[in-house]
Amino acid sequence: MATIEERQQEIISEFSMFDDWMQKYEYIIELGKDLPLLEEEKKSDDLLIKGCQSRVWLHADYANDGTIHFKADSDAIITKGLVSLVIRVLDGMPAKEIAQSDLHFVNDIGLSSHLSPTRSNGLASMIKQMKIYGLAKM
Amino acid sequence: MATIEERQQEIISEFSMFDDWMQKYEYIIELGKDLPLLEEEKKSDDLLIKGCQSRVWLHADYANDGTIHFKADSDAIITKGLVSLVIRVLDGMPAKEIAQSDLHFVNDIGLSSHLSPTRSNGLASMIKQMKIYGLAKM
Amino acid sequence: MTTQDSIILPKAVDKLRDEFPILHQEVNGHPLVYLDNAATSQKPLSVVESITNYYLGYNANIHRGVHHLANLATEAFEKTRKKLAAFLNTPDQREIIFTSGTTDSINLVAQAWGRMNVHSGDEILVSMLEHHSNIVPWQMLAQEKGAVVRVIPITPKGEWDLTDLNQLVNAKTKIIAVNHVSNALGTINPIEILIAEAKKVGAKVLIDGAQSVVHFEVDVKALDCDFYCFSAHKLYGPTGVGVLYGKAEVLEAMAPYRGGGEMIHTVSFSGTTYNEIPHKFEAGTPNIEGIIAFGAAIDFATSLDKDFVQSHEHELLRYATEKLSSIEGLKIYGESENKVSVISFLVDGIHPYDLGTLLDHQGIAVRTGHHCTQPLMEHFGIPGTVRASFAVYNTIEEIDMLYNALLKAISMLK
Amino acid sequence: MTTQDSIILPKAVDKLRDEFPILHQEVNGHPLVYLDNAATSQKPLSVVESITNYYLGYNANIHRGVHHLANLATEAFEKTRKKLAAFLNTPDQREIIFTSGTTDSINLVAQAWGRMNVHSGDEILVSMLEHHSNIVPWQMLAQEKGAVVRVIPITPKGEWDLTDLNQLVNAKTKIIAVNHVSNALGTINPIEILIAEAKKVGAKVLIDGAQSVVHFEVDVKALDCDFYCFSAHKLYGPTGVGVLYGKAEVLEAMAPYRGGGEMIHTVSFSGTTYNEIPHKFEAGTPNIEGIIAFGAAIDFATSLDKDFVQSHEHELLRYATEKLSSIEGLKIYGESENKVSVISFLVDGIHPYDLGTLLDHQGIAVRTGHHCTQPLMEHFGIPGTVRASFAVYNTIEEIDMLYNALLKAISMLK
Ligand SMILES: Cc1ncc(COP(=O)(O)O)c(C=O)c1O
Ligand SMILES: Cc1ncc(COP(=O)(O)O)c(C=O)c1O
Repeated sequence: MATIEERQQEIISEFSMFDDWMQKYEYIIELGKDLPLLEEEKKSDDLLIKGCQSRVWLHADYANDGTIHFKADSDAIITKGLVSLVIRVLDGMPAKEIAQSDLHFVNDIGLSSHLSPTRSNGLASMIKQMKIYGLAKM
Repeated sequence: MATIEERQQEIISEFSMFDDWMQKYEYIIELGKDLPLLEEEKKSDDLLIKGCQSRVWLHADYANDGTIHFKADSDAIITKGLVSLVIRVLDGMPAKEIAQSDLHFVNDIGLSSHLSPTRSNGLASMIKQMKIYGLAKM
Repeated sequence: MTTQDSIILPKAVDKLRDEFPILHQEVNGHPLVYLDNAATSQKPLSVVESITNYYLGYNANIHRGVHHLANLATEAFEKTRKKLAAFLNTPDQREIIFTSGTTDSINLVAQAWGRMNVHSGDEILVSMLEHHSNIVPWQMLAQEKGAVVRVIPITPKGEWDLTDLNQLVNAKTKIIAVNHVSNALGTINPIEILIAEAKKVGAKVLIDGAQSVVHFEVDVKALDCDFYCFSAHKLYGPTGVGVLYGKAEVLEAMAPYRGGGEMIHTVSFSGTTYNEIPHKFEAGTPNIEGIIAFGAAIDFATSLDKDFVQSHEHELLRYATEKLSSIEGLKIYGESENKVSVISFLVDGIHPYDLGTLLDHQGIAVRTGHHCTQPLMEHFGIPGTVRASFAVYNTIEEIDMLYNALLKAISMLK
Repeated sequence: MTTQDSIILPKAVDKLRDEFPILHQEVNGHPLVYLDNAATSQKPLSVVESITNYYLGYNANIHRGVHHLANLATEAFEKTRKKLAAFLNTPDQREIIFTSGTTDSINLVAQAWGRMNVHSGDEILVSMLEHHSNIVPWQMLAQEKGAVVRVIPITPKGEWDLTDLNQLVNAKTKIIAVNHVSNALGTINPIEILIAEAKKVGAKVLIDGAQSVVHFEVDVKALDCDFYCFSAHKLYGPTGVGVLYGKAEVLEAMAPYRGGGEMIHTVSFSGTTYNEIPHKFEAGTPNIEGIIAFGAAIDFATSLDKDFVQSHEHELLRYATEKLSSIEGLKIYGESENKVSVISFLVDGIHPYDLGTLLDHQGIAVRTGHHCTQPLMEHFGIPGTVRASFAVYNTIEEIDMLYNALLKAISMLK
């Protein structure tokens, strides 16, 4: 199975093929549209991660082998696309690795503004929450 | 009797003979020293005009002819010297003229910083108080 | 600027833009189109220069100084108070209190006036259009005192619904706190009606003018409100400075707010006496730099031709409304006839954050989200809007760029 | 700067003075000698430039923005928080709260912490050396709550008299609020003793660091105080900005202070929830410009060689004390061995205002008056002092100029 780092490199190389921001966003939007990540009835308030801008619902399943499986969704499509990339990177990884991960790919693919903790969007809060889930089972 | 304006012009022409600020201040300090304007026991709190920097005691006597006679003192010698100049200008003048007076001479003799209402020294407050006395009898 | 000139709008605007170097830059490879003016305005060179002049020439702490620099700084500082008194048309400079912003001004009143005058069962009236800064301070006061915050409802157009005014303003009403202009929708509110109504029951009125003063002239004496407040940073001035206008007799009867240097007359451990207004409410070293620069901002604002500002902003609003309305699925929130140059909108099925992000990548700076008016967004049942807010230095071409960028963003997101 | 360099003090200081253009001017025909640094420090070019860069390059409202300028501004703003955390040596940035100054910081604690935790009969301990800003907020709180303000007395040298410490700090003591360095006398106070004593009785400790941080390093974690505060403007930074450091768990348990934008999580008329620290205490648009420039000021302060600052300031103090002591009738107030570079003095029979005026006419800027420490002046039975306060950019020659100007002033006044 690919490591967190390998998965990030995969995404980075995928994005390196795009010439401009427009193509990148088109791809992210497509990812966001393609992936209805969470059933409507699961979007309960206790799964809700509130950013000032977009909301994210995050669901975590702990497996017996110490790995964590995530499902998530967002009301904003760009956030949703990015969410699907983050899930792709962290889903099914061991708790400890999730807790210690450095999700540099969002920066590397040129979308750093979505990751900055000073931005009030849901993505940054979601990544933080995923690490907390990881920490809890370390 | 000289008018307020004439008295001010007199002072201005006196001061025009000094070459530099040092001579001006020496003269003012001399005026301050020469003139013990108020007896110690008269420096009561109800006559006190508080500036942040120097304190002024001001005593006003209303004469029957509608004029006002002032006595004043200050704990700072420069203020005291200036106080004596102001008294020289306003003492014994009719209430109305006092209320409406424009004491430009402090500016004209190059000591404007003592007159500015934003300076927290007693002189500016004293002049204000003298005008209030004038206003009260207009 | 004569009326003649103001007909040749584009020329006048071009000249104006020279005063704002920040506008002449590229963002993400596109020319910057700054349409986030309701959040904060850009600053003309004269304001920036006044800051530089202060720090390079006469920086000093004020009021208590006996030296030359302190005198210069004090005079420049107090000159702003004088300018603001003229700007708001009060003859009494003591009615101008410097704060750190609109939010600070409102909190000052809610605490220093409110805690003395609002009691259990009393009512505080706000409107559904208020900014959080004009809601939360009153909720905090109401909670402490057991008072009630009541809310003026709105019509679908985003205007106050004053049908039940007689009931909303009643004998229990102690203060009415409403904005002059809604920051989320742009509605210009008929505050005169409320002020008149307040008088009938002896309630005080605070007007949040954060969004009004940059668009039109305000005369606090003609309005006859008790308090009026706004921030410098939305009026070409620096951040960290605000104003609270208050009627002298009301201010004089108020308890102090912050304790400290400057606001006292005498301090002793056996008892402290407070300074006169306005100093009673200005504890500690003020934002000297900011207040001096605020003076330059007021100078700039008053140097603009009033007719030009009105007609140009009106034209921007009209044109933008026309263009945006032509976009399928786009809904404008706030459709009053009385609006400043602000347009809030949503596009069917598209989240405002997505739109904002894709506009930013095309150089267009708009604000998205709840605009600190969550109750209003909740009322409309929406997560937020995209808000384009225009200043006098914006151009018709920039609205075309907004329009084109919007079409592109929508085509990507749909 | 190496230790080698710092031996050649004059050269190093000359170089430093190039960063402060304001110092190179004439006042009343004399070169300016700025010795009013305890009132406010001058600002290096880098601080002024950071303001210009902000307004000409990336001015925008922060936190809630989705556009490029807002991102740049938010990042620069939050970077200052990070710098301040490092400056005070806390690993937790949430413990850094931006205020409008020391006065505002103290009022915040007196209200948001004090109103919840101080009750009738409780004691608040301050010292005779406090600035009004660290007296009046506690008097206001005590008055509201029926609490008592007690005062640490001082020795004739101007140091705390801790003889009755066991009695002053007792089971009723809820908070001790004292300054690290006295602004009127320059005394460096042994706050460690009080902090240790406070722990024994479970009292909180607030340190007013307005006068300390510019002179020596402060480590809030080593001190283990609950609150520490200071103003940017006395540390090479702009006016209108201050810091409140607070222990996270103490801040978290506190009620909010000002209500408004940013400090909330959700607002609704049925109930409002507050944001996490630090934002809970930062309502409204902050002083974005000032906080960004504060970052540049911190950079400047930390770029100075610590040994150089200490040895140069020590030399200025030593030399000035020696020269001034030689003047007949001159009495220095504050004679602790532990002092920063501040000298307060009076000359027999001469009012400080007269001295200050005549010094100003010779280009020397000093502060005269009560220095917002009226209880201390009352204690000494004097109307005020003349205070010369030295910064790292002052020179030995300037002290000679002060000395000569003083002699002249005295000869005129005697
Ligand atoms: C010891 C001390 N505390 C508090 C203050 C108040 O600081 P600010 O006026 O910046 O709020 C000062 C500044 O004069 C001070 O020296
Ligand atoms: C209507 C209104 N009120 C209050 C505020 C708060 O102003 P500030 O953040 O400058 O305190 C704003 C600014 O966003 C506003 O638009």
